[in-house]
Amino acid sequence: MNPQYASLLIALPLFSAFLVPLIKRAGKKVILPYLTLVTLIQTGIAAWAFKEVYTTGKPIIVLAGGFQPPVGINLYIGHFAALFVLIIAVVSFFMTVFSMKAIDVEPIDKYAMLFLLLMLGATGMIATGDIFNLFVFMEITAISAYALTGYNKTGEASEAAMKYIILGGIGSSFFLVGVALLYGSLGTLNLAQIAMLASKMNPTVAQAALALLVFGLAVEAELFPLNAWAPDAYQASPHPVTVMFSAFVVKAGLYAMVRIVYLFKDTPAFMGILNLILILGTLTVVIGELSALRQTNVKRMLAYSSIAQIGLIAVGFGVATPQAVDAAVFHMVNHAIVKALMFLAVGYVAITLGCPCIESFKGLGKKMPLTAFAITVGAISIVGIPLFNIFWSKFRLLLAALQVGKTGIVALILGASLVEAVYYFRLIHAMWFEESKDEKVEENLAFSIIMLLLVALIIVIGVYPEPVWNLVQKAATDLYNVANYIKNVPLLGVSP
Amino acid sequence: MISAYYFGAISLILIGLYAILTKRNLLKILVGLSIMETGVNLLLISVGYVSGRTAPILTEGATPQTAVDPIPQALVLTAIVIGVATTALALTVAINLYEKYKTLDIEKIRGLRG
Amino acid sequence: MINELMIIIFAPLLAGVLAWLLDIKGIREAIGVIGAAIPLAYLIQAYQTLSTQPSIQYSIALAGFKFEFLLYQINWIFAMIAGVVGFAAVLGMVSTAKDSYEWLFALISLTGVLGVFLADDLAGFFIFWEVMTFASFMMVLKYNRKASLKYFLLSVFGAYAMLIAIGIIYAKVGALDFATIQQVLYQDAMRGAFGTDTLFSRNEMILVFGLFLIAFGVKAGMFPLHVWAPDAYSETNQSYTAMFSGVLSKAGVYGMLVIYILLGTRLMYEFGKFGAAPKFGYIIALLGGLTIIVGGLLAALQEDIRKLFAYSSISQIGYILVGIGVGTALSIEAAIYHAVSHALFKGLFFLIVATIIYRTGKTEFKDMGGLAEKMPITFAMAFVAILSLAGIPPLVGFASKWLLFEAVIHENMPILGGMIFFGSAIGFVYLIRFTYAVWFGQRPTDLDDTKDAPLPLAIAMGILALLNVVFGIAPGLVAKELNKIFGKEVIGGTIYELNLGFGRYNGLLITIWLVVGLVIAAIIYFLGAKVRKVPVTDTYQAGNPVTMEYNLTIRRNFFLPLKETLAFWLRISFDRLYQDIGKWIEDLAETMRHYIYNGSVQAYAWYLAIVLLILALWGV
Amino acid sequence: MVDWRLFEPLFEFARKRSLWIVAFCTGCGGIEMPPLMTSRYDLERFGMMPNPAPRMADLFLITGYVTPKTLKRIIITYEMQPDPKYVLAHGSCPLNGGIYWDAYNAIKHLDRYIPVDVVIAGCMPRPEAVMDGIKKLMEMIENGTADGWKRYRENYEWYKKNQDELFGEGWREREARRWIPWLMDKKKKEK
Amino acid sequence: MLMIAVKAFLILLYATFMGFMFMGIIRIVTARIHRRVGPPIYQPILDTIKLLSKKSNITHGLIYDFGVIYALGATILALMFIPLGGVSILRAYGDLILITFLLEIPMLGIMFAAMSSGNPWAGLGAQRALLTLLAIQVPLGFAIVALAEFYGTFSTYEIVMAQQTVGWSITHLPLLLAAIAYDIVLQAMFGKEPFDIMIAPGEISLGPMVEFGGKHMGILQIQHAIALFAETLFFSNIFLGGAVVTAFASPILNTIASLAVLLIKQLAVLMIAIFIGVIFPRFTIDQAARFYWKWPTIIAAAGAILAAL
Repeated sequence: MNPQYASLLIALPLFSAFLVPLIKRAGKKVILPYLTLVTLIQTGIAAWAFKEVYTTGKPIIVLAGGFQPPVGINLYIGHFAALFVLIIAVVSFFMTVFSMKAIDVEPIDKYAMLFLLLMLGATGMIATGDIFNLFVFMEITAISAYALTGYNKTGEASEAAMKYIILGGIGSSFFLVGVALLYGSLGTLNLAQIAMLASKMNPTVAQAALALLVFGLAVEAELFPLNAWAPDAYQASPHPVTVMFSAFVVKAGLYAMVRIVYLFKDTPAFMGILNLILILGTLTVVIGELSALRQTNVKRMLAYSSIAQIGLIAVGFGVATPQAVDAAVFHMVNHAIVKALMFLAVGYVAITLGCPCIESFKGLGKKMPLTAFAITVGAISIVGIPLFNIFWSKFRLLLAALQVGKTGIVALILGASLVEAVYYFRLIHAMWFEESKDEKVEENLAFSIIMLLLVALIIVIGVYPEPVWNLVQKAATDLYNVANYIKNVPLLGVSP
Repeated sequence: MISAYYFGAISLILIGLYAILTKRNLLKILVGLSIMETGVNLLLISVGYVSGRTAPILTEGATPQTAVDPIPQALVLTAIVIGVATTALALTVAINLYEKYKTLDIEKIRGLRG
Repeated sequence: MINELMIIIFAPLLAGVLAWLLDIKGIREAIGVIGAAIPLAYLIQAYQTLSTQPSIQYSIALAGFKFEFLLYQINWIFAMIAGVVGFAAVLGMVSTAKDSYEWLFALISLTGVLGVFLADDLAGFFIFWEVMTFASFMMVLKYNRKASLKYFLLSVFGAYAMLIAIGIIYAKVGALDFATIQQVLYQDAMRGAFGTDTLFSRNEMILVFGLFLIAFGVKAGMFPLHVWAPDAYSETNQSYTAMFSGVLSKAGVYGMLVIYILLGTRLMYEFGKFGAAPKFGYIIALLGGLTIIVGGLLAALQEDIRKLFAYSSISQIGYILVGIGVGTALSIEAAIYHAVSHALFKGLFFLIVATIIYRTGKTEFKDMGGLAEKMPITFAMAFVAILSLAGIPPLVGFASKWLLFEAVIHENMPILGGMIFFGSAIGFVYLIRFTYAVWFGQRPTDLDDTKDAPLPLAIAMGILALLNVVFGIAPGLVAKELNKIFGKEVIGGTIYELNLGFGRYNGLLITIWLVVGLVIAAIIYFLGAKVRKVPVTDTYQAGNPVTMEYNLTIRRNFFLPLKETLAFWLRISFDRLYQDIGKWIEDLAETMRHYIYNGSVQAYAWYLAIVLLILALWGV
Repeated sequence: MVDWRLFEPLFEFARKRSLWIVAFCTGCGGIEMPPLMTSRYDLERFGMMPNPAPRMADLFLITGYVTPKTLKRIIITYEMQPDPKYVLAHGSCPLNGGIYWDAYNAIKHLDRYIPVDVVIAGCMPRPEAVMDGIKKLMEMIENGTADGWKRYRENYEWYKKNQDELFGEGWREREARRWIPWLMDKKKKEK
Repeated sequence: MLMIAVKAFLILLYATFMGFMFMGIIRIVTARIHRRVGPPIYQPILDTIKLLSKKSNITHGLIYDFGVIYALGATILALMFIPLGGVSILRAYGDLILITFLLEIPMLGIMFAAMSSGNPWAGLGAQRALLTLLAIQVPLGFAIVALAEFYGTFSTYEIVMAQQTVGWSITHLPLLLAAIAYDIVLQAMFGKEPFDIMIAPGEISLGPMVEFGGKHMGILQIQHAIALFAETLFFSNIFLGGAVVTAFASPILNTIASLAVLLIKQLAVLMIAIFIGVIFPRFTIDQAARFYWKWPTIIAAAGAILAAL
């Protein structure tokens, strides 16, 4: 197939989103199946792109309108993007299934539209090769995320959405300032070209621009203290949306941040920015874990935990050795799997038993054994027990950080992990060893399959991480090896 | 001359920020947000502005040499659209909030915390 | 791909998962026992192999790591401990385990501990360490949340300390396998000795050593990191505790040996010696000595049978640490010998406790008494175990303790010598408490129809008791294997005799003369008039008639005077200190969370502004 | 087996010269014990030794009046002693009631309830008299006439009947149970 | 084989007899200090014969019997390891640590027997005995450590031989300190005042001994005699130079002479114990523990540290 078909990854959700009003005429019941269908197709395309990239070993460069960059906007689906687009598609597909049960608030057609736009935005953020395009996709993601956060229309939802809007608005404004600075000094918006020209840039401007870009994206990527919107948004948004936030929306922001920062590898500003990311990441881990400690709302607890894990990934990127980036990307993948499972299961419990508060989880092992089992596996995995997937990435990450002598940071992170163990095991204890009077609930087959699938994935990666590890290494190289990135993009006027 | 634009743009951004940071009324904050966005847009435009040139519209007598850089203007158009969308959404949410909390005082809308 | 080491390590895991998945009563027990028997069988077989070649190797590449496993003399001994005691514990679990959950995690922890013993690189070591910790934690979690969390937190704290230490070593050495690290550090010490710059600075060495000490100290239950042990040992299936205390704590001990193997030369160069012992070892030994005393004294004051033995375990581990800390070939051999004997008798003890709890359902001393008549087999086992732990010749407990005494005192360590003497007396003290309260005296009437041990438990106890006696009478059996570690005859003598040059101990001779003495005493006894059995109510109570409703046994606060004597010291509690720290952190987190995430979007906007400000300042 | 009768004289000698006393020291007789044991009269010359535990005692010294309440204890303690055992009643009160001859709650004839080997009359008998009694007992042991323990075994029915007449059937059990409510009450209070 | 058996029997007989004599001496000396006449010196033998010849005995179960037998057996075992002039059989294995343990384990047998009777006094007595044991263990340990470190060997026999050349242990300062501490410890090992609260007769009716009667008590008397002999012997050997007499040509004469020398030393040890015992009142158990953990421990530890230097 022509690699240019990969543009369907962007096109399909976009058009499908605008088709929703038409579909609505066929009846409201059709909308969610339609959504499922679209995400399924998207998954197929993503899988195809994934296969294509990993078999040929070359990235797919999609040139919009056939213009060569930097004149035209290009999509760059490298190893990392291919992997992540697949994850986005798969998680979205699962979430459409989940939505059938989880979403009962009208208007369902708007939900479907926003859902698709969110998926589109995240895909775009990861796949694009142009910084302004990145901004646009980020805004698409953000606006659909704002809307989805407030989708439930309760006071809490509106409040969370409002917080998200205000903070996100400030962030994106400054991001745009950064873009303006970049454009002003380099005259280009293409990432590859920026990377090429970065070393010739005025260091002060580069530093300022980079700082502003990082600032803007850090709001999306939930780095402390720019993450204040996150727990509220996670808690208030519909359950499938929470899953998507945690699994890929945030990670897309982080990815964008890291991609941009790594473009400036050869500039003097680079080390400073890395230190900034390291500090922010560590703070995020520590504050996130500590905040989760005494939460009674499990969903909020998971939100904080998710924030902390993002901080960990950020630390990995901040260390910025090849090993650390490998580990960070691995952690991204693992975390996406585990948090998808956790939020899915917790959301399912919340739907079934009415609330995601800790009371619902008491005796869950008797009420909903499979769900409880899934949460348990997820929790154990997050805590970092060997034979579960997160252990490998965490272990690798910390070793990589120690390798460059960041002992203090590692000690802080490990201390925070202890805290993490406490609240997760309190949850596990509540689920399995505390009594409750409620009766056993029949568990939904589709969810059970999804959860078991994810559980199996967690354990398989945990026991035999080899295949995923190889994928992840390639993806990380794609992210880290900027020279290769420049080479792969067919820039106009630059002979390869 | 060009520094005046920059100065203006940055002033707008700071004014917007000031509004966000100090005003307790939600609507005022949203106004601040809009002002800030405007400031950013202005900045973006100023980046591409070359003193004495015309708009980059293909009309009689306009050549690339006489026009300013068109790309920032394209960008700003997009940014404005996005800004409008955001503002619209924010106002919707604000209405919703007022219905639920019966106030627009941001200090009182603190249901989610801790 | 398939190698005997792999089978040794993963057979229990596989069996555990199978047992858990099948979950059919009867079959899961069979699978579990087989799963524990396979490693044992292979380890025994490996003995043959090891007599012809120095080691058995196995390696596996996973996730960018190359995991090395190596079986050689030292860890063969430790693995045998795990094999034997693990097997006995699993046999015991046939009777006491309630569901497949316990089978899963008990067997996983066996895998973990075997992996720790056999690992030949730090990554594998750490991973299996975590597996072991986690599985044992899950065993405790089922019974008690607080105890398990305390255990897990301290363990993971230790494991993380180890991780940091590993990371520091990895950063400097660039490799994780033992051989390379050992070599590099040895060369580093040489370099230091020749006055050139060393790879590791002094502070780094202190840090690495301290971190490892914390890591292994937690697992071994070393003072002041022992606080998890009493709760965790007591709040789980007691058959499993036989393995928990008998084997898992040995992982900590083995870790201390790993410090010696990997860092020994380097540390010795850096810090020098104290007397005959390396200074860093002396720290271990001193903490070990404190562990003996603290563990022993607290054991004597316990009111719960499980807690008593938990503290006793701590105390006994102290001996091993003392031996390891002194650091001569002899003392290390003595320490390993004591590790063997501790595993044997403490495993036996916990199986006995499991039997008692299984049959009576009681755990506190106040509810028990006079069981010797009702459970004669168990009591016989307990008798062996008591004599062994108290260090009564000719049982294995004495042989190892004797070696340890000689090894420590011979190196002119008066303080440590005093500590271990005190420890052996306190051993007497708490054992008598156990004996008195459980086996002797008045039996509460509700225990009148108590039955003796079920068959699997009896077999398991029998195995361990037999080994206690055999290794006691023929201590040379163990000594011979220990000598192979150093490749020379550190402990001389024959199969029955230990000869150190400055002291001799002959198990067989003592047995013979003890029998002679007993025969003489028995002759005198049987020459006397016949005896008549009287019930417990027919004892002298100053002439008062009593019935069974009277309480004729000191059921609570048996060692009250001791408690009063130690009142000042007992007020100091590390457990409470740690709990206070934990609570403090939690409160801090709570306060901080409410301040930071205070719900006001304006405050959040301020955060953004402040970050911007910082960025601006930092940029300039 | 060894014919132990051969050693019987040695045993008798040892029994005679090694009388370990368990003393029932109520009443005025108890005050006579210290002079007996201390330097003035020094009973240890004869191998006698006060002993708090009845299990290893040979000589039961009743040194004063006996009431039904104390008699119960005396009987129980006496039965605990291993054979051969001897009883030495001390003073008139255990002999015939003495000054309590008409008291409603004193035992007048101790030898109705347990066999008494030697009785020392007097109120109180002086230490010399007590020593005389002990000497007498020693002689009796040597010639085998101190056979109270045999009599008690042979005539147990009779002694039991007398005891039961005084205390009623099953008195041991009843006496033991008497304190249980009180003990339980105390336990509750402690809790 | 036969030689060994005969030798062992003779040693046993001698030790038992001397032990009874020691017990008699204790009683006589105590009586004399009280200004009494006191019993004849063979009184303990009479007591034992009387107890063994009791016609009815009671038991509280198998352990009750076995504990008593075990106590005597273990005492005999301990005796065999202590060098006795030139005649001891197992002196080559007479390890300091081993003997220290062996001298303690008879008590374990007695405790077992006592506790299995179910008498509360016995339990209380056992508790006190154990706490005393715990209390004495610290100075005892330091004393042993001092000895082993001073001589560099653990063999009692070698220590005795070494003393023949370097002089008695107590002539060296570190070992003098150790000996003082050990002597205070010995007071408790003999069960003499001020450390005999475990068998307080008036308070807890002889504590552990309360239920023993008849032949059980008889065996314990024999055990006590042998233990008394063994403990004094051990002290004489390790601190007072033991006895190695080679003055005579005949080995038998040498042996007799060495036994006599030992006897004098043992009696000296005994006398000190008696004198202290007679003139002091009792410590309660916590006082005893505090005392032992203070002065004797400091003295013995000083000795041990000095010896180690």
